[in-house]
Amino acid sequence: MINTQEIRKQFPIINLNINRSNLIYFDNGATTQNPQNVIDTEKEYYEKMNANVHRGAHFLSSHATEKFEESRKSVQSFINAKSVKEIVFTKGTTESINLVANGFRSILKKDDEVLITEMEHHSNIVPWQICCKYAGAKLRVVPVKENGDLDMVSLKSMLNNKTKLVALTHISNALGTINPIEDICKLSHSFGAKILIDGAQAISHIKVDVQKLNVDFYCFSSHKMYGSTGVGVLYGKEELLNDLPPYQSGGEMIKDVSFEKTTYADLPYKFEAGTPNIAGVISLKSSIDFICKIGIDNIKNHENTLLNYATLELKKIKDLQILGTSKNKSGIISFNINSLHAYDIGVLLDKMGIAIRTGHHCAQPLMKRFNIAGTARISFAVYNTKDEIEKCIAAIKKSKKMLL
Amino acid sequence: MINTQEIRKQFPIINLNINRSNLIYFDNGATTQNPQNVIDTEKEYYEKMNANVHRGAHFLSSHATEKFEESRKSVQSFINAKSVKEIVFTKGTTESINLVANGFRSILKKDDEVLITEMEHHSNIVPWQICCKYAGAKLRVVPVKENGDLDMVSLKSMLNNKTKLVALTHISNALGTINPIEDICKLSHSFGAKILIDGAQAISHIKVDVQKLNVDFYCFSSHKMYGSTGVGVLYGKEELLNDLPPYQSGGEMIKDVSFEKTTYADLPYKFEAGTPNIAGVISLKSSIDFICKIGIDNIKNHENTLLNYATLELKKIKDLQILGTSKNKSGIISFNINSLHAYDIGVLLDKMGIAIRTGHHCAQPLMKRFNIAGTARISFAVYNTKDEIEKCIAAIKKSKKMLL
Amino acid sequence: MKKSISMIQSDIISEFSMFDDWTEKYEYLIELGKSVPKIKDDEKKDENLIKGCQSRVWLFVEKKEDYIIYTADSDAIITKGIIALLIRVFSYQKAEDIANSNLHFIDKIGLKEHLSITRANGMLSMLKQMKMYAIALSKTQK
Amino acid sequence: MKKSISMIQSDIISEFSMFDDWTEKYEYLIELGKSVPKIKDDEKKDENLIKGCQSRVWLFVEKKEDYIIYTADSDAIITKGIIALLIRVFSYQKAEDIANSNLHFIDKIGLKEHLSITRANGMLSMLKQMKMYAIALSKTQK
Ligand SMILES: Cc1ncc(COP(=O)(O)O)c(C=O)c1O
Ligand SMILES: Cc1ncc(COP(=O)(O)O)c(C=O)c1O
Repeated sequence: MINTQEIRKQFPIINLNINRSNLIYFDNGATTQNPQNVIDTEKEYYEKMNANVHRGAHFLSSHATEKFEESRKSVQSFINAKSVKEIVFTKGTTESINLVANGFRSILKKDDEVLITEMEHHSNIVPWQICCKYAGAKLRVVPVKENGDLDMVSLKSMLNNKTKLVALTHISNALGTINPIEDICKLSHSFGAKILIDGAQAISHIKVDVQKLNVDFYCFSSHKMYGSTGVGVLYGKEELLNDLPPYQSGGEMIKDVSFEKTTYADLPYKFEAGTPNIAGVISLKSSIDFICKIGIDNIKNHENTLLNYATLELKKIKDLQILGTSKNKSGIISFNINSLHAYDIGVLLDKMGIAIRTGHHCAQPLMKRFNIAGTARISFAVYNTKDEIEKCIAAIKKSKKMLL
Repeated sequence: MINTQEIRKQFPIINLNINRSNLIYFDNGATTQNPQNVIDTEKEYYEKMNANVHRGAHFLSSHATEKFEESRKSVQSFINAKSVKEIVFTKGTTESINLVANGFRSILKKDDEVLITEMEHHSNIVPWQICCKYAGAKLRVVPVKENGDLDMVSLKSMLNNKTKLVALTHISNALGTINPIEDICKLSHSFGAKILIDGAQAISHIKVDVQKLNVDFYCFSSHKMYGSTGVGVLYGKEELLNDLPPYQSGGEMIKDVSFEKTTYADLPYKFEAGTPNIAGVISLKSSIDFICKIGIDNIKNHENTLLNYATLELKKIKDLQILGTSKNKSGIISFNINSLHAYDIGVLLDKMGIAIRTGHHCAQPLMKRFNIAGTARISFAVYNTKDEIEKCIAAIKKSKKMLL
Repeated sequence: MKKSISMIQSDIISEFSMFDDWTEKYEYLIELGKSVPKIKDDEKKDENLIKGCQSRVWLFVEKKEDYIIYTADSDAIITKGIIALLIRVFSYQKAEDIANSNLHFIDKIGLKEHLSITRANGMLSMLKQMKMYAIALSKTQK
Repeated sequence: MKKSISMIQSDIISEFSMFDDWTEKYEYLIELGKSVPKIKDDEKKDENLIKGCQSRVWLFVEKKEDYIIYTADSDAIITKGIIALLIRVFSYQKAEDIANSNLHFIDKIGLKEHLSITRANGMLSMLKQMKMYAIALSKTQK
């Protein structure tokens, strides 16, 4: 068990007064809050060691570089990658996916196929649309079942030896569904397809072991794991990253530049052009420390308890439908109340100091699949409590009454 | 005149003890230090308003979005752009240039020409090499004169109606040369060529008025203007940005996504895929406030005084050669002492608590042009003082004695 | 004669000043929203759609003699409530008056957040659109 | 007989403990650097080059009987000084001993920063290269 009260004390924003009550923050799927140790690391960076990395002979620069690379090591061990060379820092999940999709433009041939799913976030759709269009490849979409599970039968039937890449989310940000990644990896690999996982919603909620899952690429964002905005990670198997052409170019990612011929640096620097988000990367280690101190499995259990409790209570509300009822779910609940617009619910909850997300959750195709404009979404993090859920349920009931 | 002592008090790192003396930070060309108001803004963001932008109905998200867009307004007025639509947030100068170079892949035709110069940073070379290779266009390089000035005669003779783009730096990070951008814009435009300026070294040192200069694109980084790492700006004229294809794709930059057809959001969002560096962008306004409170012309004059004084003193050291002696220089001094390796000088200065940069400054072609491996570089910011220069000169003399 | 824009704004402000808490205010807004006549679905054309990330707004403008008449609808009821207020202020006013108006009541009655640049709803765009149309008309009239 | 790696390390540590300040230490390093025999320019081939962002290092390895002999050069004198120390410790040792050695003297004499991952010089790569070569050799010998 975890000590939620102790954990909550570490989050300054949780004790913030919004609209005259304490903030109840249930929009963790969008971004998580940062504990004091992460905030302090950023601050200390600027107060004590701010310097450009990888280039300088002076003390500050060496120190910043060391801290920067320590963070890479920390990410490596957090996701159990084989080598630090497999950890590329980007500005977010979206950029990580774009980096790979851009590289696949020159890897894919005409009539090759890329599989995505109906439950993807726009960030794992549009890059592949552009990539496939460019390469003359075909983008195919694995359907989602009524309960929010991926349709595994369809997936199997759609895989074939033209499939070069399968790109899907570990956990759906709109449904909460946890996809069976290990199985899908095996399946995909059996057809010779590579696999990229959008781990944005998984990384701070369940254990991610890239070697055990045997994924080829894994993408996530620091701001969804109690860390800073503007930092992401691309994990890729070393040999695959080696085969991928460079993405952005400029300082840092080169070995030698001349007007005749430019050669690129080794991994991971080949993909890290320009001055990175140094403060953000360094504080990512503090985020990982925070998570590991509590233990990812403890976080998972805690959020699971919240999920079960909230689901039970929500179901008691008449005319409330939950979208996504997979047996294998993470702490995300999407719902609608009959004809009420999610936005109206969101506005009223906000008035009561409860932050939830409403809308299409950057998953318009999924909304279309379920024939809805959007949903109201509650999503949990380690600092949330049963008490907050109770307040939220009461607030939903009050909103419903006001709106009907 | 400015009150340097007052200004210095605002920079926590300046009073840091490195190697037992106060830090003398002369590596401002690489990155500048942040004043307390910028550090506090970042901290406050995470403590009081952290939320994803542009999407939420709740208070935190609205508040963060407002602050985020205020920052865009602040950048707009700082560089005197016509509209906030012309201000795109990126992760740095390097990404800003890559964004445009990527777009030009589909704009350039075979045999079109792109002009860059011999004094460019790798970030303004490699993206154009890749872009030209891709489009079958020709990359031509304007030479630099012995004193570090751009060879304007050559530039004129190289411009022709095949020239589609001129990409050059406002201020050379290795030489300090300030290029006559307004003239070069006029020239380039008279041939129908567009012009992109790498403003990384200019933005916090001289007044930049994009309308007066009449540049088409202007790129810079927050971390070189007393701001956070991981934030950059791309300014582009509205009609040109409209014509440029989107760069990264995903959340935020779309209008509508379906598997059949995806349409993109309006400027500037079309170019801002994924969750941005929200804290960094918001604190950029504090950096601009800091600069504007002192006044950019006052900063320029102060740095100019330092430049003149340091140049005078350095010239007194026997066998010391200054690289870059243009009449129109910014506060950057590159030098070598006969056969001594710049790295050795850098290491010894560091031991005396003085941070300078040594090496090729990501400008290998320029180093080749002058037939050297690298230089030692001193670069100034508003918090530097004459007293620091005196200490530095003494330290250089001591290093020279030790090494010879 | 129809009241002036600033008079209507004052009316609204004093009406809202009577609410004791946010609940009453929003209940009133919701009621207002329900009272806005619905636009038929087949009239909700794309060219009239003002799109926000969250709620959608359809805006129609017509001119009768010297006056501009706005009609609008939204799929969210609170958005409709605010729309009702905007229409009450602007509809049946002269283009010039709308163009020159200074809209402060939204702020005064504590609904500013709904007009923020968050793109979460279409309200700000709607307001801009209403004004732009009036500005365009007031210019062509001269 | 040549001293063992750990004995040489102890020697160096005690030598350095006599310096009063950084100036003396670096003066000594610079002297050491100057004493390293230069490698002729035409022997500095690319395959022997270990490239850092700042100073370059050329490393040569040969085997004489059971012993490994390192030769190295750099364009920066302080780098050469540290190279001299590394060669003093490793050269004329057995591959196995090098492979199993625990290099702590650099840290103890306060030169750790020169071996950081900053890529600013080629030192760390050089050290890795020296060890890797020895590891490879010690394995093939068995
Ligand atoms: C002239 C110039 N251009 C581009 C850059 C690259 O900027 P960044 O690393 O912030 O992308 C730099 C900074 O090193 C620079 O000095
Ligand atoms: C499943 C999923 N994928 C991708 C993203 C995009 O992440 P980012 O905005 O950090 O690039 C998100 C976050 O909204 C997400 O939930």
